[in-house]
Amino acid sequence: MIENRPWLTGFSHLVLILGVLVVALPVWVAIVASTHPANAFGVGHIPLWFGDQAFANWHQVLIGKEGQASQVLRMTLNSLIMALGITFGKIAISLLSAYAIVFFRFPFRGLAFWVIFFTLMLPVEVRIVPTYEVVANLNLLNSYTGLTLPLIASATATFLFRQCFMSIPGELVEAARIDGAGPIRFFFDILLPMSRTNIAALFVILFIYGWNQYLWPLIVTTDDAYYTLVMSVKRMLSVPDGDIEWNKVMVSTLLAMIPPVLVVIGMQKLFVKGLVDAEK
Amino acid sequence: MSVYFPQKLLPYLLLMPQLVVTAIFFLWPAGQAVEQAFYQEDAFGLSRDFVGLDNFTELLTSSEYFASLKTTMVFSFSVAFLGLAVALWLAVMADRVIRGAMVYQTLLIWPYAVAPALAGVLWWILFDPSMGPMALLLESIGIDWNHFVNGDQAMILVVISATWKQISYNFLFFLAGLQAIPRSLIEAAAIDGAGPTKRFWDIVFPLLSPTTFFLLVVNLVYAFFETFGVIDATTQGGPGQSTTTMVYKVFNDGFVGLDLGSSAAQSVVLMVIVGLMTVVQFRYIERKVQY
Amino acid sequence: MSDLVLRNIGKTYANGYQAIPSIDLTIEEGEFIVLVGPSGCGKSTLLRMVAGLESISQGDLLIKGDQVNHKEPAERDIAMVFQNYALYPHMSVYDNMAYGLKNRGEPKSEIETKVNAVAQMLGLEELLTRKPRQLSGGQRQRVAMGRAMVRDPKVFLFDEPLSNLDAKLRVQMRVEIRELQRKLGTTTLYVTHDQVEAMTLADRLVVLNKGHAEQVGTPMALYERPASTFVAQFIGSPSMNLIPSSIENGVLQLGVDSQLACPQFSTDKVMWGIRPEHVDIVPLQDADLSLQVKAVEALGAETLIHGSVKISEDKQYPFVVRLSGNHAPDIGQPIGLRVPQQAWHVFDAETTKRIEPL
Amino acid sequence: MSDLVLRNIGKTYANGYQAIPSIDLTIEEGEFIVLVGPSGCGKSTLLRMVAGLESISQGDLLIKGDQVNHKEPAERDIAMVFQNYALYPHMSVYDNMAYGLKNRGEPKSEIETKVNAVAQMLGLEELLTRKPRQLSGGQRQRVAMGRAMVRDPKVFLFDEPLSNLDAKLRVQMRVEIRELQRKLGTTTLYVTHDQVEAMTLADRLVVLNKGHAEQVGTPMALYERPASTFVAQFIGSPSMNLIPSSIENGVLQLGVDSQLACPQFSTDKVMWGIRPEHVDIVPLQDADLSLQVKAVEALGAETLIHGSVKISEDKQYPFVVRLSGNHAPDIGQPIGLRVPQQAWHVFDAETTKRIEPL
Amino acid sequence: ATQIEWWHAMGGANGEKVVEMAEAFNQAQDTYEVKPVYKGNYTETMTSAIAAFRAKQQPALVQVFEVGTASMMAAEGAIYPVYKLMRETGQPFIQDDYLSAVTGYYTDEDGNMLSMPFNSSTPVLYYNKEQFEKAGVSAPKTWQEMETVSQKLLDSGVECGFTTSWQSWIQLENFSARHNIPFATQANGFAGMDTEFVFNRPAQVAHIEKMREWQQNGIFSYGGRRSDSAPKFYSQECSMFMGSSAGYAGMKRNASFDFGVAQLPYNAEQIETPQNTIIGGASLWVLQGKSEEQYQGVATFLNFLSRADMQADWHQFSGYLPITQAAYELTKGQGFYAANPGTDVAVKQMTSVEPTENSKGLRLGNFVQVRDIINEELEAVWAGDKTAQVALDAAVKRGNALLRKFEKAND
Ligand SMILES: Nc1ncnc2c1ncn2[C@@H]1O[C@H](COP(=O)(O)OP(=O)(O)OP(=O)(O)O)[C@@H](O)[C@H]1O
Ligand SMILES: Nc1ncnc2c1ncn2[C@@H]1O[C@H](COP(=O)(O)OP(=O)(O)OP(=O)(O)O)[C@@H](O)[C@H]1O
Ligand SMILES: O=P(O)(O)OC[C@H](O)CO
Ligand SMILES: [Mg+2]
Ligand SMILES: [Mg+2]
Repeated sequence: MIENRPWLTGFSHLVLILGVLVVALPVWVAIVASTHPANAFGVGHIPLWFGDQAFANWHQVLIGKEGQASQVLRMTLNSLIMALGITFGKIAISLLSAYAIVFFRFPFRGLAFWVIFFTLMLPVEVRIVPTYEVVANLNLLNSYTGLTLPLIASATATFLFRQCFMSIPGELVEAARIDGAGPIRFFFDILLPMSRTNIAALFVILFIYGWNQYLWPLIVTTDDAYYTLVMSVKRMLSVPDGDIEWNKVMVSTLLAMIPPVLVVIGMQKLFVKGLVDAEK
Repeated sequence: MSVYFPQKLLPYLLLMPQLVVTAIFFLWPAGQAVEQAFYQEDAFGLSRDFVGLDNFTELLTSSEYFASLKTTMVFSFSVAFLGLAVALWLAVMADRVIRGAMVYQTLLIWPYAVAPALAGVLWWILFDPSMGPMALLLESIGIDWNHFVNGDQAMILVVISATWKQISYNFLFFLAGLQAIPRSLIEAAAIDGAGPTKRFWDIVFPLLSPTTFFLLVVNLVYAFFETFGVIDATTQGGPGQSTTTMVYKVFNDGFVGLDLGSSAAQSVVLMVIVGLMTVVQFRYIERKVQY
Repeated sequence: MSDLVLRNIGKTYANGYQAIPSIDLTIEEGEFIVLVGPSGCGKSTLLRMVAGLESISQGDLLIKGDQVNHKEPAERDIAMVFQNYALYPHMSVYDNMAYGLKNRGEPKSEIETKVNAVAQMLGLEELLTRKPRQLSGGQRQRVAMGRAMVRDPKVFLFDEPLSNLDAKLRVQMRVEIRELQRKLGTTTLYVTHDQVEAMTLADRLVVLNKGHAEQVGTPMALYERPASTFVAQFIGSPSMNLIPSSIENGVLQLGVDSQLACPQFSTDKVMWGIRPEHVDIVPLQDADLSLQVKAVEALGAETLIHGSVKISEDKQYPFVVRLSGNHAPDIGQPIGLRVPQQAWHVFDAETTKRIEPL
Repeated sequence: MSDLVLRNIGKTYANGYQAIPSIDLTIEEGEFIVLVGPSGCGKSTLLRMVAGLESISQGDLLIKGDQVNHKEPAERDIAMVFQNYALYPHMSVYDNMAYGLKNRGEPKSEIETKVNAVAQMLGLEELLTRKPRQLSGGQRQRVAMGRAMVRDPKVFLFDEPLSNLDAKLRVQMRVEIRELQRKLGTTTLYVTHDQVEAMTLADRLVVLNKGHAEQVGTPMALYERPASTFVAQFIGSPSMNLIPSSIENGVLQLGVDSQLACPQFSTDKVMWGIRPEHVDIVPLQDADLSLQVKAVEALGAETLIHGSVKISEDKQYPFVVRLSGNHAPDIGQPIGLRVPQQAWHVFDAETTKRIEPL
Repeated sequence: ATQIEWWHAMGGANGEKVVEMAEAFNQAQDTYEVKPVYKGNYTETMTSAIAAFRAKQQPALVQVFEVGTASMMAAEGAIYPVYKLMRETGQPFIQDDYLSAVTGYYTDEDGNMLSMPFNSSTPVLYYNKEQFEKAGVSAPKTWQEMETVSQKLLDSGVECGFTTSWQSWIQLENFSARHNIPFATQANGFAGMDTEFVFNRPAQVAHIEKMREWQQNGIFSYGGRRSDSAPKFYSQECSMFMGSSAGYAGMKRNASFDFGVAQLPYNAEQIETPQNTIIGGASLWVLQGKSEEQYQGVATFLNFLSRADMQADWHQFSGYLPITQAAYELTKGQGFYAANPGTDVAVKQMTSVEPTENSKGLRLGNFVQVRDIINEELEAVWAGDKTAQVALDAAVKRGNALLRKFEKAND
């Protein structure tokens, strides 16, 4: 306790509540907006309190027309496939490469690490045209492979695993060697189970990364069988000279936001632990 | 770790998938970008001329490019600063309250999950000069908000939108950092006669410096490279060029303007910057700041 | 006037756990008091209440006659040395020592004089510009001491200040702390769970057990006349040998064939005890007890013989004998022990309290 | 046949640092060998070479007569207990113990029998389903032992297995390890930097100093006849008192007014030594030496008197005396010491090697 | 059935309509199947198509906005001119059926139509009837009236007189056309690639300078590059809004007040009878590299789209211009204009006079980027950082550099 100043604690709560409110404001507006008719926005101000069109709006977006429900379902599924594909792909290749880098000494190890690390930062947007061409040449347009594989080439995960592996005591490796475990057994029996929290944290980070992609899917797909939720929001926004149907946009925004938010909150403990422990 | 497996071939096999993917989807396109930077080409790729360093000289003599460099700096440092300051402030408060820290964490953590493009949309409509509640609020206190005209306001808008997402991430690290500071240090300072504010600036803040520095780097990288979606969804670089960052410009010139040569040259410049940042970040992470 | 008075002090934590039911203690000026006890017995809690780092749930705390229950730590004029030293890692040694004075607003020149004086006393002059991480464990310990001393407080508080040091350094710093405290004459409250440290440092020892003060007294008093089996086992190493037995008609029934004449006691179910160093080895036929040898540890200067004493068919008790010099009894064989009556300790088997012959 | 032979073994690390120049050692079946020495002297390096965790730069390593220099650790039929135990944190105690057997492909039922047998021997039956983090330090230590034992290896290797435990537990586990090793009869190589542990555990001790074996022998041999000042100071606690002196014509010049008759030695510049426990206190007028008392530590069973012996105007040496029982000399006053000649140790001042009278 | 991919940029309700039209076509026959693919906004759609072409994954048909016309035309090896397609597939195709103001934009020097007009719009003036009534004014015809009307509106308590969307399109490109002055040399680029911008001539400068003044005193209020300023009108902050005729439907939905549509004002001191305005929106381009069968299908589909009933429906639904005379007549006959007053203003404004070489349209390379430049420079004017002259000079200079680049890349 150190000092007895109840007002300080009260003040802290106040600041935190304020912080929570400010952080929540945009989403509050989105939720509220999703309960109003389309023209509630044009006539002036964005409403700050609920309207009565919640059901109508959600209904319209989810099952408005014939076949639309299945389209929403399909987009959700695509978002999920893309997010999970990217997530598991990255985790898998990163685990292997981080394992190689941390637990082996071999020529060109430094080079390999730098090459991987270099990809950490340059986002797809910057190299989108040549990347698109490569994917097209490989005949991967309109495929889940094309959606996911190119985005797997980034090094965040490798880097985090490297940090995490480096904190594993060397004695464990030695104990395993004495127990007759070679590198493969060690990887599966010891390393993987020990990296659970880090894998979980990365799962969250990468899932969100994958789920939130929109430019890439927009470019590599031409088949609406591959559209994703985030794309659909973007699509409702680019209405040349037409009016943007904010109520529906907000419904879709919320729809696209719910799964990753659930993932973050659901895995909060593991996420925080894995993230913070690996970095420090 | 100074213990290694003796196998010689295995590590290459383990690295293979990552390297193959990197080579095909990163190095190859990057190589093409480098090549492209020396050519002038029409959009459809029907004809191309070798122009040597023209694309680069054009770039480096264009005031717009330097303007975007400056914009990038202002933007990145503002995002980093604001994000760190707010998150630290909240983390300090959360560290103080023994009860409920977890609840606050949950309530603060979720914006991390929101797509940058969606975050941009949300803030955009909040600040829309004619219908956004924030704009109206500002107007009611005498601030005429119009980010379509006012470049500084546009910058503020993109900074806020970009920062918003980052606060949760920073908050997590700061809270963990605060909780890792030994209680006894704070107690020693209390015995040494320092009140809560003084303790924060004399003891806590300096001790957080490794976390702060780490977050600074992460936030700068984020603001530099990953805010494309936010800018695209809010200001699209305007008004004027007041929110055109370098990454936005590469995309815009290349993908929207179809000036592939210049865009490729800009990619090359960015790659060099990334290379430098990689070195810096790597050095830092290898031997963390010591206090 | 007593320097530090704890009057019916108690602590109940926010979660309802009563760490300290009630303690009374009066400490005279310049006394060196050691609080000793096993982990979790409430030593730190008590110390931190004195420091003002933990609120006091009940009772009064008086420093030089003033009730300070509700004063901030900084206002109590105490100084504390923490187990991990709690040096500010980003400040130089000088700044670490000067920080408290600066906060008090003392003039720069005065601070300098004071810090330099203390640094010299502790041999830290050369180290003033270093950061804590550039110091060895012993040096850190000394800086922590210096930081406490420089403020010239009414009371020093130490919470296991030596437990992070290795054995050799611990012995050395122990001697230094004692010398310094003698020189400064500052009232000191010192927490440790190491009985050797406690014995060698204390003017008076307070043995804590589950938040109770089991016994308060000089180290020798506690060694020679421990008030309970708890104190008896805690003070002295190896621990006192204790064997449950009964006394009947002036005869101590120690088992199978050991019956020792003994004075009359008020109770008959007792714990009979003797320290390992008070036992002699004698030929089996002259022996009071017979010890089945299990292990022998020869340390050069002395030998520890671990074994067990059989009381009945199915009961035997571990028993240690400590002898000067080098001895090598055969493992697995019995040896004879003599247990002189003047070295006996007898405790009530039920209350565990010491009892004296009638 | 000798169980473990180190023939001219040496280690030079990749960075060019020569951690071990050359060591020869032959270990008989069932022997308990302790490697002891200060930090960084190469103990772990040597042990890890035996384990196969570190490549051998030179020489031969033979286990039961086979040269195993290039064998994988798992093929050497050794087991190792690490300082921090290196238990697999995500596996239960059972799985930790069974892992090596599983990797060998032993049938499930057999594994179960073996693990259960060892668990019973170590009192771990109740803990088999727990994870390491749910165990106390001593329990973890025991699991680490169990993991080593279950494989029934030819050689046990221990690298400071007790140094993470607190003092009481260390004493207890030390006795346990010794008993177990006796029971199993497995050849053991044990690394520690704690001399008490070394003395009490070893059949033979190897004292390492900068990668050299300074002396190899039984604990008592090393205590009684240390081969160098290094060994003399390392073995025994408190350390042997050492004073540089010169011998002239059968007289040991110990300073201001201490001259002791002594036998002839081959050298005249010597280090003269005596263990604290071999000194007696006598009235000043009968004394061989006079000790200025600085601090007295009464531990109940014994008393340590710290002080210094003056050699010349500007030179004095710290000196410790260890007495049985309770003594209370005045601090700051001189007391008289007697130093019996049969307890002397004399070393060549230059080579630091032990020298015997001519 | 032969698959035909059609990439378009129609989001929202228009997007659904596009899908409907394709469905209708697919229902009507079973030899071909048109697959509409939404590829983002205009720029995203165009660049996706180009990227796809480079990777040989292009669609047969793509919707490209008017700004991209020059880039498409210059890419001779990439496009399949519509007139040629129609001829070679033997589809009936009479160019004269189309409104000349529309086709003019998309024809080559020899008058051949290179792309198929689809959704063409033109800017008009929307005004708030209720506020006008209250202030006692009627829709301004000239820019001079614009000022006085606005002033009266302001006096009556309105916050701002007018706002505009698509500033380059309306305030410079159409402004130039309407006053019959060149926007660029070489007949706005129609006569050759060696064209240069000239929109920094006194007439345009004066107009922009005036707007700058208005921005300061509240008569004009800038609200964003595309149609982001529409809410200013919806919320009755501004009484007038200059925007695409295609915005009518949205206007209808969002405005809770009565509004009117009028022609774009002109500067009476510059010209007596104003010229026609030029079109915006997009046309459909056929890309090279597909099979004959597919082209057959594309041609059939284009013909289907041009049918009067299809066009009339699209026109009435979206507010885009009827691109054929027949569609216009049909709509009129259906009584649509009478029921929806103002919906024919755009057509009238477009067709009232014969286009001149200054009002036929624009054919300028790299124009997407030039639009960005103009946006940037104009924004500097509105913000008060630059004078009109300085800004337009800068825009011309930067724009010309891009023209030269385009010329170099495409010769
Ligand atoms: N903040 C707290 N809330 C609840 N219980 C506490 C708190 N701090 C300590 N305790 C409990 O109070 C008892 C005494 O703790 P204390 O730290 O004083 O022990 P200690 O004697 O210093 O032990 P050690 O030798 O391990 O430091 C312990 O049982 C502990 O678990
Ligand atoms: N991988 C290595 N590369 C280079 N030098 C090393 C390496 N490992 C150890 N050393 C050095 O070899 C020497 C012996 O190290 P070793 O670990 O064997 O010491 P130790 O006796 O076990 O010490 P401690 O008691 O501290 O464990 C040390 O000086 C150490 O710095
Ligand atoms: O919004 P639209 O479809 O009328 O098109 C507007 C023009 O493309 C602006 O250049
Ligand atoms: Mg404690
Ligand atoms: Mg070691």
